[in-house]
Amino acid sequence: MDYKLEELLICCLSSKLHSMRHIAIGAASPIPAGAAFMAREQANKSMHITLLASQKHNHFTDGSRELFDAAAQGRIDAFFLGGVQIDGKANINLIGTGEYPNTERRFPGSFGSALMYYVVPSVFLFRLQHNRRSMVETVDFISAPGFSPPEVYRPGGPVALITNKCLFSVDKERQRFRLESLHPGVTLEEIKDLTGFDFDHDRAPDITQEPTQEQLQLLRGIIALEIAESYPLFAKQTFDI
Amino acid sequence: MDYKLEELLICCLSSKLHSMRHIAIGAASPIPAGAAFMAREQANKSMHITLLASQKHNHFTDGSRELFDAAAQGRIDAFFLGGVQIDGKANINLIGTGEYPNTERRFPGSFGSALMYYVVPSVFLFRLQHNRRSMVETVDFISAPGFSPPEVYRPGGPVALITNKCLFSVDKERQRFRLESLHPGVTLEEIKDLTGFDFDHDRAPDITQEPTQEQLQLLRGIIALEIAESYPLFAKQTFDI
Amino acid sequence: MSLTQCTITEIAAEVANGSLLGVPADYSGVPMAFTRELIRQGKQDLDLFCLPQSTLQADMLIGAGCVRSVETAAITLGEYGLAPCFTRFVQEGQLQIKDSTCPALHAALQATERAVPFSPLRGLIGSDLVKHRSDWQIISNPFSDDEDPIILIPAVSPDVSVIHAQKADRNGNVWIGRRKEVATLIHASKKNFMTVEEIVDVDFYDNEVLAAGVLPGFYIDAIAIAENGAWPLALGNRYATDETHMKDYALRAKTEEGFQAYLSENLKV
Amino acid sequence: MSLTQCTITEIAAEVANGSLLGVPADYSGVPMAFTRELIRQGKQDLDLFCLPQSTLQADMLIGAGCVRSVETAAITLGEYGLAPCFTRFVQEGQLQIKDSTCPALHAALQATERAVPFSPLRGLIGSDLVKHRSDWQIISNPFSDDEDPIILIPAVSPDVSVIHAQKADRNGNVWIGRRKEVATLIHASKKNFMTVEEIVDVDFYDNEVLAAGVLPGFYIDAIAIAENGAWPLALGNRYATDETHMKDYALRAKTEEGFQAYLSENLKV
Repeated sequence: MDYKLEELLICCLSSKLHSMRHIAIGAASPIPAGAAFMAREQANKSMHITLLASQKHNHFTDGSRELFDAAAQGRIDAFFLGGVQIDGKANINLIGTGEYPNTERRFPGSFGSALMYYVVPSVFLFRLQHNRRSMVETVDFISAPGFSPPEVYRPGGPVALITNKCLFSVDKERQRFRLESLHPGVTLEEIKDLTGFDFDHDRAPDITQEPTQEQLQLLRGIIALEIAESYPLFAKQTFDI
Repeated sequence: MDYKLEELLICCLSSKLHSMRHIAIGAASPIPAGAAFMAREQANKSMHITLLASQKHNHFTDGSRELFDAAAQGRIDAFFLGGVQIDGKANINLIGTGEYPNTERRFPGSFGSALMYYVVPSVFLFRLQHNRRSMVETVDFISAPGFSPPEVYRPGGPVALITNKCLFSVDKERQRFRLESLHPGVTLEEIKDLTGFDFDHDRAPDITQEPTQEQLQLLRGIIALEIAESYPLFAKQTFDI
Repeated sequence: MSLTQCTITEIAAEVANGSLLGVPADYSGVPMAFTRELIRQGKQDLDLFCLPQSTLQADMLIGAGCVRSVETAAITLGEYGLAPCFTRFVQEGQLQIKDSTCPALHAALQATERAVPFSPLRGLIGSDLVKHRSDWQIISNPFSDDEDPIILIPAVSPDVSVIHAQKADRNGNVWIGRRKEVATLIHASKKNFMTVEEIVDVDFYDNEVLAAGVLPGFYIDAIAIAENGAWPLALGNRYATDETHMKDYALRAKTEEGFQAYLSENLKV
Repeated sequence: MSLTQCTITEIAAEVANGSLLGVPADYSGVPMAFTRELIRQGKQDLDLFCLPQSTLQADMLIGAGCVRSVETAAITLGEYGLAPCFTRFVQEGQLQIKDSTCPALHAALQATERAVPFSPLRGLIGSDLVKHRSDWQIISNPFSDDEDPIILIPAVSPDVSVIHAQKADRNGNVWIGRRKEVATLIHASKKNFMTVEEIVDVDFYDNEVLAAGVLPGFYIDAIAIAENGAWPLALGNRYATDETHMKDYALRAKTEEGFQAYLSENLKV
């Protein structure tokens, strides 16, 4: 079957979202948006999806603080965070590389990560460039930490990390990533080469399930249109609409 | 000239409000409402009046906390507070008489007084039954204190007390009331008899200025109609509309 | 998101004895039909949290013996006078009263809204309210070099809040207009139910002008239709207070017997 | 209450060098016409407070040398890529950056909104953001018996905030719809100006549905008309982002020369 990497990632993420009641998706997150729409179509019609970049899919009426308030109230089950760097302790860096504050390479900033990562029960990390510059042993700047000591209020945290090469799950006890599946065509050796941190894995890891025909039809049809409302450039590149 | 006590009080209060930019008026305050409308008509057309009991004259859109927020921000220049008891230190009691909590006579409660009295620069106290049960040496319960020690954040506080018998001003230095004027027909002796606290006064106090013909016309015309929107029973009794 | 419709009977059944019940002010949409159903169901030991005050709703619940405690800035019938049952119960020592002040009640819910354990608040220091509130704390402002005492109000989260509004849409969103304190109460409560005059077959979000006054449906567990659901109180500019009824209530509820007679007449289905 | 009308030139003149300027997010109505006027007037040493992030507005002000410091959760052109001047200035050490996170920026203004010296906030502990913010404090939650560290964010009050909106009415009230963060910023600021697409000869309060989305005029010092005042950014559902222009900007502003050429073309009156 012919599909794009983005389509694989959307379908892979989507399978983790079936039980969510309310999923929120921040700026610059077209793949998570697609995954949420897919999960709603396939598994849970009453799921509520908040797309912050959208007008149609954003029901907040109390201003832009309402996302953070609702998340802190425990009303948002899943959220997605990227990272310029992500390290083996699931710390994320959205600020830049090099020494702070005059980083060598500066990125936009930490956005809401320093609250959302703490309070949303299921935070999915994503990074489409899996290499040793992004998957590092220790991030140069912790926008938000992966784990917190027991005295810190933290009902939420990371549950998975998806990249262009593989899917990691998060072992909360061991505070480590575990390789869950390799995307089709990727080898364990390749992941080890591309990853700056240690992770757990089976000797022969699973392969990420490929999108089904039904999924691709949904994706290229109604879901592509939903995505296009908020992410027109992405939709054009990926779905040619 | 023939006028009612309520009309005298409205006109008397009104003269103190000419310089206010924004006056807010709480529940159960038809006389302050009339005074504010009069001041706007006579002195300051750009004055903003917030009547909480009104829909038309209430421009708040952030819920009922906005009054308190706007007051704390210093955006409300004048407010009015009643009191079951008011004492010589300008302490007000809106809770009831007797020992708290099972007061002998219970009244509704302290409303917003325990913030408003601290933050609004000009708070006018009013009480239409001037007698030794309401004007006491020491209140049975301090809903909000008249004065605060210097370390307490307090940009606002009382500036005057108007009753059915007289007008007191507040001497902030001495933290005492000063008799400003006697309502027509009232004597200093009568005030002394009816007042449970000590106050300063001239040997021959002024007489409260009577409403002018112009004021009565305004009051019984457009202002009565404005008052009636929020206080229909009061408007009926006072203006027969 | 979709509408979950229910009945007033079902909403009242969700209010367990001993619950902390969120209670709106007279201007916020008072669910009086639901309140009468609570009394019919013989609820006990309710704790009321008023935002920031209550009128007939608290007074009737108190008079009917449903209430253990009330946290409020005031209870009053407004132009119709003192709240007769509240006054009688407090004077007779039959009601636990947690006297507060409007901004403190807002602050307690705003803390829960942001899921923080407290909100600081100005004012209050030197008020006797503080003496009787062991749950409030005074700290020294840590950002000031000078002595600067400030009150911290702890977060409060009602177990259930119920509000009456004009309209819900087919997807369970409710139009509350300018009455944003309703949103604060709902955000801060563990369970939320609304009663509405009507459910209309539109999506409020299709119109940005309407959307500005909407409470999103995902905060609301279920919605019941209750025509004239605020009666005898007013509802926005949809209907006015039933003045005759309120005067009658204010008079009759002054005595226990009068109140009971009022109840038996007005609790009929 | 009445409308005080002015011009963009007058608004910019009210922004003194060294002011703390409130800056809205891309979805809140960015006053780009005003921003270009600030650059024309050669403002210096502005401190920007972004609620909670900024886009072209901060980037242009930074590139034009108007800015001393920025407090923000992010500066980005969104789908058009990194904010080129911001990135360059930070990397070259020419800009003081106070990195924050969205809810902390809201919390700082909400403290001012309630006139309290700080707001508590969850999260943040263990983030390197805290290391670089000596103005934030960690205290032990006084309501907890267990160890429970919590961050206090101090109140911030911008000297001036300027927002662009669709409409004002004849009495100076502005319709902001669901964009309530605009209200938070305005409530917390010492002076406030709005630019609007048009002033309409009605009173928004005559219609309760409109009223639900209104920012009351008494918070606003003056209002200027600026047609297409958010261009090249979008304004609600009134007009979309000028994509060609944004792509062009993102490309040209990558170099100092390219940015200066862009400026000289786009600052013409």
